[in-house]
Amino acid sequence: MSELQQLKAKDFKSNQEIRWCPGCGDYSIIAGVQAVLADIGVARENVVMVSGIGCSSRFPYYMETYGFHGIHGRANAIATGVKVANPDLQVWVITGDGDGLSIGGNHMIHSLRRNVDLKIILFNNEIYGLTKGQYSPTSPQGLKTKTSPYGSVDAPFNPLQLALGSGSTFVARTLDTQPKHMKEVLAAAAAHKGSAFVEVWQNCVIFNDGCFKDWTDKTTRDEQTIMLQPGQPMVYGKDQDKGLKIDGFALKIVPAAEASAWDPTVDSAGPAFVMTQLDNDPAMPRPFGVFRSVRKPTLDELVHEQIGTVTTKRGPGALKDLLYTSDCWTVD
Amino acid sequence: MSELQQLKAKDFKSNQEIRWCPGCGDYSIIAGVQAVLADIGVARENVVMVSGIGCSSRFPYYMETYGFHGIHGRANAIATGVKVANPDLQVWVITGDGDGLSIGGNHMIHSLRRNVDLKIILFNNEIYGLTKGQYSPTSPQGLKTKTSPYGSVDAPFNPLQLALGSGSTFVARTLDTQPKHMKEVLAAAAAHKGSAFVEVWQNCVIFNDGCFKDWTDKTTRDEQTIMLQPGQPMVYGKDQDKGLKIDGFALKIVPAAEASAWDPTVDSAGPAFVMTQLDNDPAMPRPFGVFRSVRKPTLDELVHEQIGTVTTKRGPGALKDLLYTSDCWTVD
Amino acid sequence: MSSDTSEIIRQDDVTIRFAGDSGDGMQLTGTQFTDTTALVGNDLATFPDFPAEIRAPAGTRAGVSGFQIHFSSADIYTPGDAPDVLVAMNPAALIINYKDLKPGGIVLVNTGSFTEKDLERADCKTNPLTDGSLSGFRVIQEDINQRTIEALAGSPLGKKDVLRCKNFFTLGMMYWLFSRPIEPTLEWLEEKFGKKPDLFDANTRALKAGYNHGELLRLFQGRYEVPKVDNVEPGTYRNINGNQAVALGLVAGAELAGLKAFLGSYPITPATDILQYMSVMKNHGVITCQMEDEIAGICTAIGASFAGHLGMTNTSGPGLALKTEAMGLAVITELPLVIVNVQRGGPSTGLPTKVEQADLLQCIFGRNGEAPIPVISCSSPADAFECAVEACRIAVEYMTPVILLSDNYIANGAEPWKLPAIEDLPRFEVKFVTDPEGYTPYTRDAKLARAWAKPGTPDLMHRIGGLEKDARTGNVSYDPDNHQIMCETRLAKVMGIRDSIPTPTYYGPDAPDLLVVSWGSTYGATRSAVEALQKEGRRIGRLHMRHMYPLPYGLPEIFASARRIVLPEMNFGQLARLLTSEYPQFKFEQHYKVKGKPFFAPELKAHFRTILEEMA
Amino acid sequence: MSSDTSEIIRQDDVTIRFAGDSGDGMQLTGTQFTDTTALVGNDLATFPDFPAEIRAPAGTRAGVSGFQIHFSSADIYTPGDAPDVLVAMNPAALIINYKDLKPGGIVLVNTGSFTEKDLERADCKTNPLTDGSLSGFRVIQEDINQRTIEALAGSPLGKKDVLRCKNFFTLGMMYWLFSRPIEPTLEWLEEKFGKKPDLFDANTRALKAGYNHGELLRLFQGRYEVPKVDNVEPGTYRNINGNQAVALGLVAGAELAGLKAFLGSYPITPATDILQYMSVMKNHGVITCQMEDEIAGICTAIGASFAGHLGMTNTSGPGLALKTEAMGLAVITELPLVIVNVQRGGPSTGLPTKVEQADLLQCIFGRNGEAPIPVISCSSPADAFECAVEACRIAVEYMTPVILLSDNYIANGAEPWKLPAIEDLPRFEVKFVTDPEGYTPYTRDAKLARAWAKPGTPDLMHRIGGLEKDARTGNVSYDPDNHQIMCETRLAKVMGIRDSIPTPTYYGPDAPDLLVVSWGSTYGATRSAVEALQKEGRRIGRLHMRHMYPLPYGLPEIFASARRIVLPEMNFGQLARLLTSEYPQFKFEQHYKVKGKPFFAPELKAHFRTILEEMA
Ligand SMILES: Cc1ncc(C[n+]2csc(CCOP(=O)(O)OP(=O)(O)O)c2C)c(N)n1
Ligand SMILES: Cc1ncc(C[n+]2csc(CCOP(=O)(O)OP(=O)(O)O)c2C)c(N)n1
Ligand code: SF4
Ligand code: SF4
Ligand SMILES: [Mg+2]
Ligand SMILES: [Mg+2]
Repeated sequence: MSELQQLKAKDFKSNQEIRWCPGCGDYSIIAGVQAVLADIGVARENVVMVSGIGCSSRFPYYMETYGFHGIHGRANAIATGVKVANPDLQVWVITGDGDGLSIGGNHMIHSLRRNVDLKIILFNNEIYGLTKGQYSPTSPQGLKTKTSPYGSVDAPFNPLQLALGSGSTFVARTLDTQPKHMKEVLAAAAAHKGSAFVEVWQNCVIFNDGCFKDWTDKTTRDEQTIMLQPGQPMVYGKDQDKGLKIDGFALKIVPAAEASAWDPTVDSAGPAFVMTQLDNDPAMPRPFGVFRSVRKPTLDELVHEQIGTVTTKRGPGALKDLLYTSDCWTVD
Repeated sequence: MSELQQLKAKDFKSNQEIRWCPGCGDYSIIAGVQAVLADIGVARENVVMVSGIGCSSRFPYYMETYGFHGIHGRANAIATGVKVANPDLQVWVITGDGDGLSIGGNHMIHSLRRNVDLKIILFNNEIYGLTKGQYSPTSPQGLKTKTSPYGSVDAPFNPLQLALGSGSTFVARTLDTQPKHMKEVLAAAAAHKGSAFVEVWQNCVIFNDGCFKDWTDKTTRDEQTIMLQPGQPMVYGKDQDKGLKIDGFALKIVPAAEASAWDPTVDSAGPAFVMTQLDNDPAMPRPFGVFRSVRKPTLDELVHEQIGTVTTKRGPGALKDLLYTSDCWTVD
Repeated sequence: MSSDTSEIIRQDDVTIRFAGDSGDGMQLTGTQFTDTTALVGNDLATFPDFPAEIRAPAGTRAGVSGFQIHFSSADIYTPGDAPDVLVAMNPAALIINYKDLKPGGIVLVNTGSFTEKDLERADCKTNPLTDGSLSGFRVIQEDINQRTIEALAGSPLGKKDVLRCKNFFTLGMMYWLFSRPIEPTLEWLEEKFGKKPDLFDANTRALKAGYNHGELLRLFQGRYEVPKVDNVEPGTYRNINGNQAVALGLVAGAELAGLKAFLGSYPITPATDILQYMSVMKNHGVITCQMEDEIAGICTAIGASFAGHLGMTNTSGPGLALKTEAMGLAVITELPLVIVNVQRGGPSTGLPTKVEQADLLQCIFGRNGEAPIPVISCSSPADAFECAVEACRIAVEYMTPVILLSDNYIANGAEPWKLPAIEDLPRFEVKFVTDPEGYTPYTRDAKLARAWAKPGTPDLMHRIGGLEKDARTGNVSYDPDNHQIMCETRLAKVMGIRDSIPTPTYYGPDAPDLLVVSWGSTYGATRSAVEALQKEGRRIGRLHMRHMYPLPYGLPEIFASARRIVLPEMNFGQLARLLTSEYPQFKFEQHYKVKGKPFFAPELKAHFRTILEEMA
Repeated sequence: MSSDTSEIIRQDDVTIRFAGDSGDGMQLTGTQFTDTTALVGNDLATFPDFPAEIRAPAGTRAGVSGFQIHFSSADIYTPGDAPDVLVAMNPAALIINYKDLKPGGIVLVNTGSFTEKDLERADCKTNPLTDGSLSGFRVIQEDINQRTIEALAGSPLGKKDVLRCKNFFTLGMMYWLFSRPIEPTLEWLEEKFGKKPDLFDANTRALKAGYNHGELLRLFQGRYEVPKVDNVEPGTYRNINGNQAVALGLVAGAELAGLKAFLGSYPITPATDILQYMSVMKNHGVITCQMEDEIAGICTAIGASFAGHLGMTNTSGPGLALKTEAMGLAVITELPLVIVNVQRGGPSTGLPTKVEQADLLQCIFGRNGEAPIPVISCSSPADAFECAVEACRIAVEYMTPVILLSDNYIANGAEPWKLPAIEDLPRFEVKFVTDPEGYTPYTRDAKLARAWAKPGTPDLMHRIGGLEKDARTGNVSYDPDNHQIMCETRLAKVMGIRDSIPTPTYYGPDAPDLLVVSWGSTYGATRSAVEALQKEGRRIGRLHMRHMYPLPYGLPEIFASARRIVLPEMNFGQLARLLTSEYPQFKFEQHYKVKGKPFFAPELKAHFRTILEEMA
């Protein structure tokens, strides 16, 4: 029934009061997800939100869907169980840079390589929010935090590179300050069949305020960022006058007209990985959008396909067959 | 004292009888490591071998060095502790595809991103040997093993891609069947300051015999593999007549004369990552050798540098200063 | 077969140990002997003794693989203590095993593998065949290698393959010696090698030759007959080991609950087989996920239970340790989950291929916060099936994780199992909530089990998780009183399981001098020892525990009847500690063995006898 | 300050609770009041009551932050029970806290934050100031917002920043009310805002204005004086909370062992501060590694110990669960390691910011195999220093991992700590092996501690790890007898620690009617309750446990002297169970509270009195 009526974003709000700090980037992300769910018209009862622990991981409580607030770092594993058990559910993983990349890094990379059909949103605020401000695996080297009073000595992950290195079939990045872009990216993730890894730059106003400001500030962002559009030339700048061109194993800045087109659907993850290298170069714009999107069989499909094949071949098993095998003997 | 005399490979053999199956690829790897250690002239007492659990992880017992046979998957973390505590030690991590990429995947990627100065040898036999033959995170999809009687449904990792995606500063690959190449690669790893990730293709004669035979068979290997040499053109083939050329974000086969040169020392990990994409293409040769080698500050350096800086600035701390601070008051 | 004129020696109870190099096929020989022995109607129990995990160099002591079978014309409960017969295929096998033999026992030695080099590989300074080591045993020396080569003269197989058949030659000899038919093995060979006639032919010839060799050459002083058990309960039987039984029980349990089984796992000795067995059962709708580690194993299982399957996970000690945090999550989310722990020697990696039962207190108390989980322990391979079903029952009836304890000895030991009639199995069908009326996630039934609504059900959307929840609304709650109520309720629910479990049966005289309490795989040796003493007229009784937590009702009454109580355990007295903490009015004496080996009936008997004599 | 004519009310014991929105600066207000109170020579104890981890919307009940201080002219042991004074900066703070007040207590309300909107944010249907909620209390209403604005008239600060100073205005009022000097805070302001004159000026003016306001406006019926404690032990003191004390104790412990401290950690509430404090101590050579998870935290610490440092790791319940497997590794490799567990409410994520002491049995028994680890528990912030040093001592003297238990209440509570003289601290310098003569990794000393040789030492190359090792050679060993010997030795070593620890002191009359046994943070409330009853002449005594495992000698003698024994615990009786299992001859009565809140002295007193009266 509920599938028939057209749901609105607000129908995906639970009755729980949201407990994020005023101004937290998380608000914009939840709004984006609610809007996208309404847009794609999925029934609320078929959506499961699975999270770990962190500010971001409180997300499921605020959603009028099924929800599982797990333990720290284990959201991907729990979600894998949900999805493989019941592939009819649409399963989202909500995680943070600490939850999903620090303690949960292993489940993250394994669920990506297995291509479990999960929509994974990584709230990257480059800090541990919930525990009140320690550096995370995405914090830049040198960041002073409560546990790095003289500056962090850890080199950070680039989440996109890690996802690509894990074999992820869908890799994207967006920002909390750009709701429209975020919705586009989330919609693409929802439409992707397979693991969809979406990094969202999210501002923590309390413990790491402004860490992304070079790329979010209205005054600078157009020159500092580039929004990749599938099949479109890679152009950017306030006047869309600049572009990127493939140059050997690298990219260079060219006038817009000479820009190469961006294709996230090529089988090789090489181009996407080269694209993420821009992050290391202050002279280059930061790319956002869909870096990679290729269709491969998902774990949940393969598991059930195999069950189907074996069952067709051997016939559905009855408990009796399992116990009473050819090795039995009878005593009268 | 022992530093003065020139040690031989056999001086690195402990008195313990080796317990690997006859024909196991592990024998050739331990021989390679012992030879390299003798060559580089490191004192035995300054070498620490840390491993997890697996056939490969028994390695430390057979080495006349300090050794720590850890628990499953945790070798990188234990080794990080050893190295950060005492940077004067040369610390090797010995691990398997199960130990280092399955249960130990998280410590692996984190030690690589932190650039801890560890020499990591991943014995990749695409199987769990010690537990007698289950598929591993590097087993190809479809492989029938004890736990995948109808074929594995898991898509595997490419270990090199994972290492590059983690930000590893040194990434290389070699084979148990090519002792000379292996020694070159291990020597380069030993010389690298920072995390050195070396994947070694290792044949498990019992549970996954011949899984690499297309690339190890004397008859086919020259056409199926390419040995990357830093600064040299990428040529291969029995007659060294073929080569690889950079073509946009990809590589194509060309006559040897047109081959591009290979440079593992560029800052961008993009080229190395593109190079690993050859593994997905049956028409292309498999690359071996050093994919990436760049110098970045190591975690152990940074930790001790910071301790040094703060100590210089504040003066070496005495216990008394720590307790008797300015907040104290005295009652007489 | 050929008619036989050897003297027949009737014996009611025999233990044979087959021992050879890992490559000698001793496990197969043992299994064939077992299957045939089952068919002739003996009771039996077997236990393989694998070498340590890694294959050792051929011929070395570390490479010895053994298989012990105990069979009898009466009911038996262990794979036997000191063997009557040792088959030793090489010097290493001989050296490692001969000391276990019964005085006067038979040693059959394959002299074909006693060259200088063989002795050296086995690290023998002198030849045990000639240095007096074997005095006191009846040694039968035979060049089995040579006999096999002779028997297979003309076979198209190469020499190496011919020699591979020596285990069937040996099996033939043993069949003759113990008056077993060779036909079942012939059938098996046909099935196995039907499509490889050369191999079929060679092994068949080796088997028959061995049999005839026994008969013709009079190597043995006579031939044994172990009559079948005559009062066997009628029914259908099959040999089963503990891991198989657990796998079957879990799948049966899920089916009896009306659910699909989902196993989230990670390989670890000696628990891996359960995953292996279950991964074959795809046509039963069983989902197995081999995950990246034990944490992911249990977490996928929790996710699957949330989605409405019956989540399960299996492991051994170190893996259980890793699951600790997630077990707490299963407790607080009150989802059904079966956690199988096949114990091995610890601490840490310890002795991975050996037996121990030192994880009991970890299972009961090893979690942060007040996180009660029921614990069940199985006592033998056949019992493991029932225990697994029981674990599933408790999990779904009480919406709780359940730990099922097994150990390496049960896991790899085998015995005949009387199959239950499918229709006799208990049913405990789950009814998912579908009606939104009055639903909250913590609506409870009479057993205090919370309501289970699964994703996909309209209008029952809800959120659960690791933070404490309000008892009424199910929302996150930091309320102090609510927390205490929830903790008390979770405990009361688990304690309530006592209403659904029986008091264990006491076997023995009223008011015994000595009561022996056993649990897990100490069952067999304890029962044998106690029954033997009972036959001697001793006032000794026994009690075997299946439900370890919560403890069943009725125990104090039983304990009170005994003058002394002793607990044999393969740990430093963990059950003794638990019972003391619950029933401090009784004195529980611990008797431990932490050697990676099971208790043997004679050593227990001796110990109990000493106690009884002290009391006399 | 201005001369003062108010009536002076002498009171020996006062508890104040400051409560406001998270943004109102109540923690700072409380800390300033505390520091000044320490300087005037009262004994004191404090406890902050943070809101749940995430910042809640301003003005809501979930956003209320509290700070309680208890100060006295006599020795005190808890941050107080029912407050005498409540400072409530907004409706939410009032609503949440007023019920805890003592009957007749003072409520100081900032009416400036009681607009309609404020009431709505706090979810108040009616105004608690007018709806009768506060009858029975002495309510003082003051528009502190307005008073602050007035006081700061002319300040260059914006209105928002001006209003930020209202906590200093409030602090001034409280200083007046309790006759404290404002100078220490003025000094602090100077230090803190010396370089920001506007802020310094504003806060100084607010503070003084508040003080004068108290005096001039006679809002209060009189002014209190809490005389200083006159028999304070001479010495140097400082206020310290439990996490600080642990951090200091660990660093001191490493130094006393002659080693460098290495902390491998992962943030988790309420243990994170220890990592934070230690990460500042770089110039003491302390290495802190914030790792990717708890497992890596402990594993780096194990690696560091192998390399010759003193490895340490700190966490809370869920993190401890994750360290379980690696703790077993530390046991079998016999390396020194200190594991700090700051307990919080469980199970699972539970109540992360609340107190509980339900990890005791997990710490003692929660590992696979026989894996004994000594467990020490600290009783108060000041005690935590000594306990941390003691943990280091045991770790290096016995070559063993040690668990140090703290809890959220100790971690965040603060009290004055009499600093030890550095030269009085115990020294337990480690001597590394350097002589290869006769060395094996399992050479043991009289305490059964194994020889510690560190990498880098010539000719002592050796291998250790998780597999069982031969007691003599240190090589991997599957030998059954060796395993039992090693298990027994590891246990005997840990049990041997009893030779180095004292029997806890019994305080009370001989042969008491009631003996109260406390552990951990139940110390303060128990002591207060028992002493109060003793003053009433009751035959009640108490015993506080620091060493939880192994248990010290001498306990049965003490237990035997009492008619009844009761154990207040913030769990379902874990120590009671442990003691019962060790000393079944005594009856240990549990008295539990599992509400995420500490015991209060009055509730314990009431409970003990009931027992005593039952017995009369
Ligand atoms: C096992 C365990 N370890 C540690 C913690 C403490 N903890 C909770 S959230 C968190 C980090 C959260 O960071 P992130 O995932 O980036 O989320 P954010 O709060 O920034 O959204 C930590 C360390 C925990 N709850 N459980
Ligand atoms: C916590 C834990 N889980 C599982 C195991 C069992 N186990 C031991 S080694 C191993 C896999 C080894 O595979 P790999 O690392 O590839 O080593 P290989 O034997 O192939 O050299 C497993 C699953 C264990 N010892 N500990
Ligand atoms: S602490 Fe940071 S991430 Fe957490 S809710 Fe507040 S602003 Fe958001
Ligand atoms: S099982 Fe395989 S990997 Fe292990 S020792 Fe044997 S051949 Fe080597
Ligand atoms: Mg974060
Ligand atoms: Mg492997």
